[in-house]
Amino acid sequence: MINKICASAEAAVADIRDGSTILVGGFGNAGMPFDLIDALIAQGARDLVIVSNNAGNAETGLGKLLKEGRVRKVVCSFPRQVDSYVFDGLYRAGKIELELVPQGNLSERMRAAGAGIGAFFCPTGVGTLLAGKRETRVIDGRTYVLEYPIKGDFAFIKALKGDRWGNLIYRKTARNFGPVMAMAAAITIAEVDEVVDLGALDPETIITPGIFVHRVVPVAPGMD
Amino acid sequence: MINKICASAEAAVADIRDGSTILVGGFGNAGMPFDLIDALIAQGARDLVIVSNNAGNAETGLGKLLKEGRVRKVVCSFPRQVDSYVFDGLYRAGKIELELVPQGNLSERMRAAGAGIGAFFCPTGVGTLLAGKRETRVIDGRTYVLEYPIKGDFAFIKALKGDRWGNLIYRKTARNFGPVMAMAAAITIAEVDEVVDLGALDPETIITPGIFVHRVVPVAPGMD
Amino acid sequence: MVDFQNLAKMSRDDMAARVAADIPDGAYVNLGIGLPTLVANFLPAGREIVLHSENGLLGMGPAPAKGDEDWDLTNAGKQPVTALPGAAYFHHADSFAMMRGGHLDICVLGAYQVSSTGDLANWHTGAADAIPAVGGAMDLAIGAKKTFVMMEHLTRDGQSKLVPECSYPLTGKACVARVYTDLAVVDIRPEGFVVTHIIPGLSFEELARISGVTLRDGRIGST
Amino acid sequence: MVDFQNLAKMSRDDMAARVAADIPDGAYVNLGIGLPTLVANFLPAGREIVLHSENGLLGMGPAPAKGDEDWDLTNAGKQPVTALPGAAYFHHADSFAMMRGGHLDICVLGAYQVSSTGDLANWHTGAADAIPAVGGAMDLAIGAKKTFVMMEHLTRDGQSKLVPECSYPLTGKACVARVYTDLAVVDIRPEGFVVTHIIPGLSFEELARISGVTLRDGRIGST
Repeated sequence: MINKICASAEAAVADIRDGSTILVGGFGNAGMPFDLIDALIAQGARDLVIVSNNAGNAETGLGKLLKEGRVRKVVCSFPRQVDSYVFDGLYRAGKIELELVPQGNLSERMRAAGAGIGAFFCPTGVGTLLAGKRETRVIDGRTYVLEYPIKGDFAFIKALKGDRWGNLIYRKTARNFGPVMAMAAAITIAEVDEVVDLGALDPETIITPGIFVHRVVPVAPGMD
Repeated sequence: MINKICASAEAAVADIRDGSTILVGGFGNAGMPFDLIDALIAQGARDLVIVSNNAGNAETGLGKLLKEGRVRKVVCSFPRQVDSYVFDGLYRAGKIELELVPQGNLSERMRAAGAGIGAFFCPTGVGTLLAGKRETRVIDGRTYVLEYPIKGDFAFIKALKGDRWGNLIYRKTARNFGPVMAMAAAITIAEVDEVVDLGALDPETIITPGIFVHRVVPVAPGMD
Repeated sequence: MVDFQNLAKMSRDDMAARVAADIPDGAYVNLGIGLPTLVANFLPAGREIVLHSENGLLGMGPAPAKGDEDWDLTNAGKQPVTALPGAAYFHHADSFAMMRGGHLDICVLGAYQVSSTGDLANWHTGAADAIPAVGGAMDLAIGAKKTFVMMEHLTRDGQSKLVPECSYPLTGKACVARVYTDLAVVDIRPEGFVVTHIIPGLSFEELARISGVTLRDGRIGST
Repeated sequence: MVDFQNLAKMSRDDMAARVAADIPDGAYVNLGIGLPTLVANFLPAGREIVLHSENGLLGMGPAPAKGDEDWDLTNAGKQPVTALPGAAYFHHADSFAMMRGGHLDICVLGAYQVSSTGDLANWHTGAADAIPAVGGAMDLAIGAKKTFVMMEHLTRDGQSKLVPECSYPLTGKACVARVYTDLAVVDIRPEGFVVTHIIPGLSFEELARISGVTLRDGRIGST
């Protein structure tokens, strides 16, 4: 029988090793898997690469993980927030590496990882600092830059409901990076507000089919 | 006010010119936009390029369009069906061009068109006849072949319900190519079993957001 | 000599209203964070304009009433918004496919500089100690059918933000179609900056001098 | 000399049952059209195996009862199927992302030929007048974590379908992990064809002679 439900966030993150690349969902706090991040903080893995849209708010979630000095590198589109002082301080002190990626490239590169694409010619960032020394090519009169997939050892995402096969639905714009990160990681862990019976989710409305999800952790809704 | 509802299939296809490339949804008969194809047959455009998974069944739908000699080229993954005798005859007589594309490349190339990707390194077809003389590249030890987008002047798709903004939901595996083709065409025309009021579709469960859809044609369900 | 202090410069709301007036019925539009967000407050009555938010929403509505905030329903600036009837949610790759695939009609962005070839600089001052952040700006700049810029005409210390060539790091090359400032509306055309509107009290010559770049007069009635 | 006519060759159902027995609990599996479709009838009780259909379904169930067919719910062979509790529908690009992105554990395909390096030929005989058709075969061949082939060992005129090098056009290179025939089960390993099972009444030497290719004996207890 397939049963992807984990008893706890602690159990779900127990096998994460030092040096892992972890894709972390959320756009600001919406869709941020706080319980999984807290479990990771308790778990102790270090030297992590975090791929997420932002670089943490205040001293919760990613901000706390950063503050504890556990992150070697952040791959994100928008580290600078009103309350991203933990990242800002580490960055200015040269204590953390930053790979800044346009938001669309971030999502498309993870989708490419999930879809088996080796690399793709991308219209965003051409002629900018962020294209760096990447290969470019003119196709049909337009210049593109070659971008490579971003794969995760793990993905941490947050969904509204999940079942024991790992099927997920999300809530409003908290969906954001969840479905894309789920595709792009070797092991995807979803925290959900509610575990429902198999068959309770309408097959027409499942957003992330269970094949992309390996562990489902029920968390107390609204406890973040 | 936005109102993408067309009075008839005839009105929806009236501006299709000779030589157009039309993406036609459906996998076999499931999701096949028969009313739009019939309207196109009546409309008269010739020298068409049809991109679809199959090349018509018997003498209905695409089979009929082919029989009337209106198609210059078919781009598809699986022309050969038990009842694809119209295509088979044209092909053997050298009266139609065939670009055979692996099914995953067909869908991914249309997605690329819809997502602004200039080209992508693809794992499918490497070392086969269908890779032809395409550029190849080894990335991380694996060989890929470079594939380009497939764009349509029009897409014909079939959905279950649509609203005046063009939002669509589908039915079961009749969804198939619909959402991908909707992204990939300059003008996407959806035939739907039912037009519903704006707001009647749950925003969580809309599969094709209206931005990808330009015309919605109500058709009689089950009349195919 | 123009009395710059007493000029009837457009307010931020005036600028937003002018941008809004140029958005046609039925347009799909993304409003960047900052100044462009104001445009939503001035969309003309009788036009149905569908707002896109990069974090996965089409059909974005106004801010909720106080107390009705839902923190799972936010805009690109992470502020609570609402969803109109007809709205749809989708994931990030689909959202950026809408931008990058050329499906949006218009996006409106703030800027540090716009060049005469339509290059845009709006993400990074290049300062050594700045924390760089780009978000969706580069995707929006090159993705929408038309990119509009909304910005003050001059920096705080009086430098023109219309430039022959951007000195700040670029967001996108040759991507800006039109610039709305507090002094003028300026199209970017193959021939360069073309002024289509100037605020009352400011002459074309004065605008050109302030701007410090070659301007062409494209106002209706000008020759 | 083996009495080939009277050999207890595996039936198509026997082959399907043997493949099914090797699919572990919890596996995500795609069964190609034709012979592999039979595997669905023999999935071992007590294992939960999720079937993927390329046309946009995970959690495919058995054929519906006569009269209950829904022609909007079909498999890759366009035959009516059902959806199990836990099933999900998705579009073609997502469906092929599942294959091409390496998310399926196993796919089972028919074949004309399999080479000793695991090359697969199953889409085209190369005959001049044939209508070529590939469908999802090339995507499946290279996408799943393991590709199994199910085929008769010999062609109708007695030619081995295990070959040093495919003479038919390839579906994929170095993609086959294991071949189930009516005579044997043969793994493809770095050292070539390795036989792990032979039907009763047929010796390894006889199988090797019939196959006309170099085989290694990898049966438990063989040396």
